[in-house]
Amino acid sequence: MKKFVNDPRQFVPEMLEGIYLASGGRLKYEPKYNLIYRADIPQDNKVTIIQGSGSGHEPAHTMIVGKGMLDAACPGDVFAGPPVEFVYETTKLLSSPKGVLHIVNNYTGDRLAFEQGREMSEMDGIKIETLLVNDDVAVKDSTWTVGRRGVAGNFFVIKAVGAASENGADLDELVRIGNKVIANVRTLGIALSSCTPPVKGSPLFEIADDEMEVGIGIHGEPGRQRTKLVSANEIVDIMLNAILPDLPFNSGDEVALMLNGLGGTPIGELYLLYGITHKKLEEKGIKVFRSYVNEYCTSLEMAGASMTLLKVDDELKKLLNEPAEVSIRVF
Amino acid sequence: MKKFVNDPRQFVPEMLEGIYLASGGRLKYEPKYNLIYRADIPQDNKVTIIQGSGSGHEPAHTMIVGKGMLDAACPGDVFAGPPVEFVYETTKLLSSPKGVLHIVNNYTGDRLAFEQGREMSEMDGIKIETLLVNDDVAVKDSTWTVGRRGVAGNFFVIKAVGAASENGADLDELVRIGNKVIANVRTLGIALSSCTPPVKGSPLFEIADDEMEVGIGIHGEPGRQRTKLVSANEIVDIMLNAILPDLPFNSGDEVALMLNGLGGTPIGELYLLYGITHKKLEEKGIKVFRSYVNEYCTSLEMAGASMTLLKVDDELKKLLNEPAEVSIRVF
Amino acid sequence: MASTSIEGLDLVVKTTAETCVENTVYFSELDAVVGDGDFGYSLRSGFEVVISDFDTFDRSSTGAILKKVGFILSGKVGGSSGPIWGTAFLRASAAAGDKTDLSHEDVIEILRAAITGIMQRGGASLGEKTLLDALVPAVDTLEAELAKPESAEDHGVKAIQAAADAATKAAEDTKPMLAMRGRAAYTGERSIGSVDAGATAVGVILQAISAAWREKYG
Amino acid sequence: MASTSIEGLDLVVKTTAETCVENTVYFSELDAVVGDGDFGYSLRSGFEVVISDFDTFDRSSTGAILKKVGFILSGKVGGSSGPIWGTAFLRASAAAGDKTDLSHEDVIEILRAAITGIMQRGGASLGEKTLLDALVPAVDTLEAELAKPESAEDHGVKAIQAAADAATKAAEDTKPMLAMRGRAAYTGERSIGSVDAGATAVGVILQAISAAWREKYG
Ligand SMILES: Nc1ncnc2c1ncn2[C@@H]1O[C@H](COP(=O)(O)OP(=O)(O)O)[C@@H](O)[C@H]1O
Ligand SMILES: Nc1ncnc2c1ncn2[C@@H]1O[C@H](COP(=O)(O)OP(=O)(O)O)[C@@H](O)[C@H]1O
Ligand SMILES: [Mg+2]
Ligand SMILES: [Mg+2]
Ligand SMILES: [Mg+2]
Ligand SMILES: [Mg+2]
Repeated sequence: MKKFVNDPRQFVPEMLEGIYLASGGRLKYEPKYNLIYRADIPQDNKVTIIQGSGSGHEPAHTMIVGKGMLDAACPGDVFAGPPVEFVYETTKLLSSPKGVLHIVNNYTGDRLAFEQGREMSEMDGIKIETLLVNDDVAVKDSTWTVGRRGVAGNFFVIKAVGAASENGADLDELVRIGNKVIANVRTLGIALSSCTPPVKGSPLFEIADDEMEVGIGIHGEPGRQRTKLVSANEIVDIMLNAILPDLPFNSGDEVALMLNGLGGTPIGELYLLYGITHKKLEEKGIKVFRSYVNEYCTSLEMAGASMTLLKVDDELKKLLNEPAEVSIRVF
Repeated sequence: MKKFVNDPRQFVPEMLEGIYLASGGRLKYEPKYNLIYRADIPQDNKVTIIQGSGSGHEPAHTMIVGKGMLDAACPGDVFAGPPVEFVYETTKLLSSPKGVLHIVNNYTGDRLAFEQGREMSEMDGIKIETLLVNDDVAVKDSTWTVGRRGVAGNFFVIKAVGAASENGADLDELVRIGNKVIANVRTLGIALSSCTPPVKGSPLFEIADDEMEVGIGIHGEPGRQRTKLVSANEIVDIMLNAILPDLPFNSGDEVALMLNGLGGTPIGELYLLYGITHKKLEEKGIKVFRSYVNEYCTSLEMAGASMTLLKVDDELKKLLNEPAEVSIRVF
Repeated sequence: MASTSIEGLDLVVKTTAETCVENTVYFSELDAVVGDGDFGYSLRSGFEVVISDFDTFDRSSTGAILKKVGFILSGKVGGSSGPIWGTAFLRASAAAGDKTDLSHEDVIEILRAAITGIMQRGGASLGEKTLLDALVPAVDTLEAELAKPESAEDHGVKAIQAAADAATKAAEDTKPMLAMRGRAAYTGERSIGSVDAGATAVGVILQAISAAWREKYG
Repeated sequence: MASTSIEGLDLVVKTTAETCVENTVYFSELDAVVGDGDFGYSLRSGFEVVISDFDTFDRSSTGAILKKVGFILSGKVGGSSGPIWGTAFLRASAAAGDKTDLSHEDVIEILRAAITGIMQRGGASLGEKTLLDALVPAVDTLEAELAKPESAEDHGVKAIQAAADAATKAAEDTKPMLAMRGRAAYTGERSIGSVDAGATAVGVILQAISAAWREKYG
């Protein structure tokens, strides 16, 4: 295992402490619940926006806590939803009179923890609503008894409701906006390599030197199929062919386009994929309104990339253009 | 080779085209010279700041072109300084009456190209100054006949002179500020894995599963020594023991602290290293003024990290706090 | 097994906890085949606290012990397993109440309450490739075996072994099933051909309980 | 080799270019040992343009041909090699001027001009583990051999072979040297024990030129 790590079981707490220390006072940290939250939260006139999910997807979700984004994140261990206790205690500690919004990626573990945590919090009189993110088009509908997975599209849900909530939107309004994003966002991921959870110490799956996994899950769950590694042009075609008909995205649409790195792929390759995709979309009459090329939702050090398209209208365009501040420093 | 790539020899041009297309009009692109530059440059009342260097270090240098940072980057191929022609044509195209600043990382190839390019440009009457970045403490002084390498500390040089130049500083003032940063910045890198230049198609060097390379160069050049992979705590000690005595950094100093990923290491591990470092510096009475945890200067998909410390005074603190805008979108 | 005492429940809880901790890697590897490989690590986070805090538990009733375990698992275990296993123990606790001795019928009622809790919490039915596919046949077998007159004579040793064997076999039978729940469900057809991690764990745990039970009461 | 004609220079330039393109991977692998592995790829970027544009070159003088090569290498080759090789050809061009036939003395003067250019551009001296450590002994040998009367008879075939052999041997002799220039210099002591990439390339190129020369003039 080629990682910077001390005791692997302390990986998440030590990472969270680093996030806290690097924030220069902008964040607070409650180790008991893996809880990272804005130092200026809760605010009486703002809905509190909380996400849990597993760790190992950084910068999601602990590193996108900040003004205009999440107010708090209480992740579980690497690739495991948080225990119910984290959800309940976080909700209680940060609840606002305007209510609390739980943004949950659609995995059984996350859902169950947030359902139970919500029930317990509501018994304390806290007003709560839940958004279920499920943007992954990877697997065929017929077998999705549990619904689709939530992956990188989660970023756009957070960005939109985060911006709206800074502007004073109430809980119902945030649910409406969040669900509009969820209804219009689609993602497909492709892995070139596996990844190694620190506690496990060995790769989650094996993949040959000339293979790729199409439709990979962000926890290493297998996807649509294992195929030979093909050229970047062909990979973009595979992604677009999976994503475009799914909504569908049509000529005349405007989109936000995200090329997200899964952790081990350098940003140069993401820009290469971006350029190819941008041109192919233009050929199809789909206009890129705003572009996102970086790591947003990773799977530890997995080499690979996901493509996310969000169909935007005037309301979403305005929200995406709003400023936001998170503790990851670029400058 | 596990990469998103078409023809490997087109890797750099295709990446640059993606950067251009993703910029939403903020950047221009001249494929003949691998040239990415601000759409609003040259400006008569601003010194033009240019860097060349090799590709494969993204986001350095092409992705940090923007207001308050670089005005232009004309990189060579992966890990190769640009041909003289790129330097000369870029300088000519973007020269301003206030002059041109070349920021050169101290490698023979980069230096020779910029020296010759400067000579040629000066014959055209362009006013030029050069900064030589050399922050890497990896190798023992006695063997540095060519001086130290320029690595991630380059970011701070660009940030400081970029901010000053937006505020109207003239060429001499930028040289003074840049050299102050260079005099106060120190870096050490550690690699856990090798990396594969697209055209080469195979890893630059071999490294065993339980080994690390201390003092790695950002082009895979060997460093101080090859040792067994140790814990994150011990790695931070190795880095601090190399960096602190070199300037030296002393109790009472204030620093900007950067934990930079080399490409394949996920940001969660960087924050883990950051937290450990922050606490150890505090114990030594060294105060972190501002923290930077992300990828700033990579070596393709190499797993590893570098630590950079910049000793700051009031002038540098002010410049680091100035805003900047680059085309890599986070929000 | 004329009645299940606090002592017997202690044995069951401790054996369950120790078996889960010992099989951390094995359970995770099972989960890694088509799931995400966290199953064993998640269980360990809770059950190692059960072990370390065991001597401080309120032992005034069977319900009190089960409640404490349910709280720990809900609090410490992430992933699907926290809510599922936590709910199972909490429902079992409610069914056990303040009883200190349990009849055969009590034991079955408690186990059925746990199963109902799992089904309500996770929404799964039989045949969807979850731990229910091992747990339900095991409890069915236990009920049938305990109803036999001879089970009164051997403290339930044979009945528990039969239940464990039923779980082991049923876990094996999850192989051809299509996963419909949890992260494994996303693999669709590819989940066919490997056993469910949760069902296998139930078999392993019951075999360990059976061995410990025979050791003590056989 | 009584005089070196345009035709002879064409042969030298073409052979140099083709040898560099053919050895792209080999030269890069040599550079990867203690350098950064780009040497062969960098040279290829320039020399493949030399090959493709060769027929369009101004052939009115030896200086014109060398100038064109120098421009292409300066324009297209990145890394240290672009300025070094570009400067070498440009200085050679200046020394050759508008001559169309070159005496032995001219050839040596041109090569010495190239060497001086490399030294001025890159600041290296002999013994610092660079291509100079192969190029200088080769030119020394060539000068000595061409001075012998018999060299007039075989068109310099033997002299060129001797120069190539001197380069090959000298390249091998860079092994124990400590690299003081280029990226390899950063490896300090670890650069000892492997040959310099640039010096080895000079040997390989001169051997190829010698073979081509013998083929044509031998
Ligand atoms: N909805 C459910 N109901 C009952 N059991 C489930 C459900 N989902 C998953 N399981 C069981 O949990 C096991 C996986 O647990 P775990 O790895 O903790 O969950 P996750 O899928 O969140 O990673 C599966 O092997 C299965 O037996
Ligand atoms: N300053 C110098 N003067 C002469 N030759 C040099 C110098 N630096 C490097 N070289 C030669 O160039 C070769 C490496 O070229 P290249 O890989 O293009 O340079 P870089 O070190 O920039 O990657 C070395 O093997 C050496 O022979
Ligand atoms: Mg999980
Ligand atoms: Mg180089
Ligand atoms: Mg799992
Ligand atoms: Mg090199």
